[in-house]
Amino acid sequence: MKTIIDNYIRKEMFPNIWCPGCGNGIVLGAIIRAIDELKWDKNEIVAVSGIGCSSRITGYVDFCTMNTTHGRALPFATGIKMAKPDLKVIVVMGDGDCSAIGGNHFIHAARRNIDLTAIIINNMIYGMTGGQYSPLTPTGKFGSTAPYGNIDQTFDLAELATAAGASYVARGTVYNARQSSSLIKKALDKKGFSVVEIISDCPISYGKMNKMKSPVDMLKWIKDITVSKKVWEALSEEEKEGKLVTGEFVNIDRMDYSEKYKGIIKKAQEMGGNKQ
Amino acid sequence: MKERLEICLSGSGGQGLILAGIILAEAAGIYDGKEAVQSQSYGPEARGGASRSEVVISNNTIDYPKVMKTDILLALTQTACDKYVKNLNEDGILLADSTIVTEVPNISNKTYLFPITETAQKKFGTKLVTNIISLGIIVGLTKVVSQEAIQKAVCSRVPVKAKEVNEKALLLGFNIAKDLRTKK
Amino acid sequence: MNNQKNIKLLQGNEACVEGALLSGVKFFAGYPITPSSEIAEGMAKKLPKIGGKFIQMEDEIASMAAVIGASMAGLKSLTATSGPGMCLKQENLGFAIINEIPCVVVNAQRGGPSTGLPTKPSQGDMMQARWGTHGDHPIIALAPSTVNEILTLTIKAFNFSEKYRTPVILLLDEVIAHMREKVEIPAPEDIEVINRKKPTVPPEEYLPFKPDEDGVPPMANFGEGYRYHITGLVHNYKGLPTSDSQEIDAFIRRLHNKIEKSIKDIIIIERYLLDDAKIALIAYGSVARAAERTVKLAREEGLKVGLLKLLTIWPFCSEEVNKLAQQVDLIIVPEMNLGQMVLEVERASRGKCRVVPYGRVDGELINPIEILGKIREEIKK
Amino acid sequence: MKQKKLFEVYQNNSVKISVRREWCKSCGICIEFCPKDVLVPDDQGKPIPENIDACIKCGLCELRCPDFAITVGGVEEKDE
Repeated sequence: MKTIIDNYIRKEMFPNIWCPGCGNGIVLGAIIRAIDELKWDKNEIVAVSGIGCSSRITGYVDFCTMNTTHGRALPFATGIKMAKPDLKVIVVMGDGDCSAIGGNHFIHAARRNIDLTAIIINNMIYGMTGGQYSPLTPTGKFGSTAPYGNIDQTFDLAELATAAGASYVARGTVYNARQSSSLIKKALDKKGFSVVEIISDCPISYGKMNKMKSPVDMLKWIKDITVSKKVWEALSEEEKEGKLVTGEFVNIDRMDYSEKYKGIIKKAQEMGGNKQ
Repeated sequence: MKERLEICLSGSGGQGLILAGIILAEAAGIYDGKEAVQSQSYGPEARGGASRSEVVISNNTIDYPKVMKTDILLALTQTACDKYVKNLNEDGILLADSTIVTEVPNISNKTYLFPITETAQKKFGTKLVTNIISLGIIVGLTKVVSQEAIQKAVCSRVPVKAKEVNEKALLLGFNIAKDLRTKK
Repeated sequence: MNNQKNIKLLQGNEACVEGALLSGVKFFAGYPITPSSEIAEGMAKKLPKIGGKFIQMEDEIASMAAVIGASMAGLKSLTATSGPGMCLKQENLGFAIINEIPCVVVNAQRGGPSTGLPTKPSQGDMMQARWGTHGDHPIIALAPSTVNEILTLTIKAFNFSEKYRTPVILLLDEVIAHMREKVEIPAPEDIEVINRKKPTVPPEEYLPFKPDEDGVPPMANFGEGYRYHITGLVHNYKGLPTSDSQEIDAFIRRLHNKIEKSIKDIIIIERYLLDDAKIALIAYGSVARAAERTVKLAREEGLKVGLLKLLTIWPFCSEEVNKLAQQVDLIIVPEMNLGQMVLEVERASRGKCRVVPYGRVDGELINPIEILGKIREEIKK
Repeated sequence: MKQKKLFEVYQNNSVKISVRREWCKSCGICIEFCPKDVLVPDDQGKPIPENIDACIKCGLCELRCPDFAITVGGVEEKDE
């Protein structure tokens, strides 16, 4: 017996280290299925991650993989993509990784429109370090460093990416794994900076502190708090409170960074001078 | 000429002293075939702060790259003059811009005063060539580098558009030097 | 044209650019900072002319990351900064060390701590170069003292980095970074350029962190058919995280040993009038040039003073210093800090002679006269 | 060398469901969200397709399994 997944993973690394019911594995499956549909050559794929539970993803896939430092996956990936623009570079980040320590890199990667796909697994908490609140922890929810409830306002990652200039922006959930996989597929296929945020569950850190005892409870909660774009548009401002909209938000064609840099090379060489 | 000559071009940021230093070092090092080092000391501000460009010229390999005791000092501001004249060699040469430097301490027979900035403005309609006129005067007075070398260096370091005016400014400097020498 | 020498008046930072280009650099990522910005400017201008890539990143952390990424994808990569930026690069520098990713990092030293003295020189980062990133790790750091040496040591830095699969720090200071001197730019055919060892086995047999006899594993670039994992976690031969204490121990020791066993190749020093010396100066960078003049001045007074000039500062030339300590009565260590290299000299001397620091931290280059004064003062003691 | 069988295979005439018990962490997601209640937990909480005849091959169990421990269909392969 063999599944599609088996063609893309490093089997010796399984079972994975994630907690029972952790959404990271669901997202990993969604990514692999998207790649399989695109029929990409494994030798041309580079997966880059930062630090955190979700960043362990790179250890599990049989591509060229790089598990880098906390928050810095995007600049590492930028270097790889600049060096070899033909490589297909996927960046997987957690919510803290991407929006806190790596927040600056995130907006600048979007601004440059470098041809990377950023997949953010948003479980709204720092899972690996024990449930501290992140910039994406909903206001009022609890974390080990928010024992009286979180007073911070959260980022809307999709709007942030949109404002910063990403070419493709979408949001899915681990509950709607099939939709997430197709959003990821479109993002991977998109030239330019593409972003897919996947709302995910952390039953151990987030769930326990916020009265959701099991992975099943968490998935039900995710189902409850997310709505499609169509439904969202019909909601009043009050009804929108505490809800997250899913679907595709941006899908535009804009010249990516490597393509623009080709123009620089052409210009520099035409100007001649010190060729060395 | 001494084995090692130390030149200090001082004034404030924006007067083109660093470029003047580079041109002098290039004249000595590349076109006269000597050894030369140019360095600078400047503050954080791009314009207006105290600025000092140093050039060491020698027939041999240069070890210490900075000025130890100044042989030739150009002072384009009063502050620079006050500050750096203290480090001038006993037989060192001082060239000060008399438009700006009004108080010159210890005037000797090696002190030269000339309204360089004013002349630049009058003759060329711009203060920008003050540095090149100054170089012309220094070379004319001291022969620290050959006239051919400094001409080549000026041409190689200024923008093509500004070549002609800078060449003229340099020649003017040479002539000013001649006058200054005859006056002494 | 070949027999005609290509001599130019170059700024130190410009010479670094020329050296990097001669070494085959194809990628630069950086962030503006005084006094190193001219390196970024030179790279921005010249790299695209040869089909290379330049990128100005959002910060120093990102610059270091991008350089490592580009090197993994096969390009020789460079970044340049100064003290505050160097602080920010440290974490990713450690990542390059543990993953044995070649790259060159220039630190044009300025006064510190913090913003310190942006336009003035210092040698305050010598210990940071050695111990800046956390963990027990080796490092190679080179310190030129002339503009010409900046060019030649930049080439060396790339070569060491490729040969030993390690980041190499090129430690400049504001004086030499900004100073202009005559430089003879060698013809490409006249310089030795070393490139990283590639695997000779097929991808299915490749173990990315299994060393050859020299302690250095062959390196496959991303996108060449060798799929493997890179991680900042301590890893096994396959590149996968390990918690096996034997594997961990062997790995960390190998990182050190690959540098240690090649110390003869890596350490570059110059001895100046040391053969009959009774007093030795040990210096590097722009201070070494002051010290050289001091030696001449002292010799004129009949004092038997010599200079040991270090071009490689890490690994430290302990053996050479130990031998010197047995020969001379006194070693003076002039440096633009309040005692960093002198600690290494004391350690290496093992009490065989008197070791005296001479520090200056006012943002000005130490001058030969003051070192001579220090010698006179110490002789009287 | 005798290889350990990775999957436990359950099948009827129209569908085959395989469970990789060693990778399953008993999270219960596949069981809870199966639209046809095909799966029931065993004593360790791992899924057994007891009502396999009700399976409509929607594949949601497979898509939502974080551990790649359950598959509907799959490719036959000799060496494992």
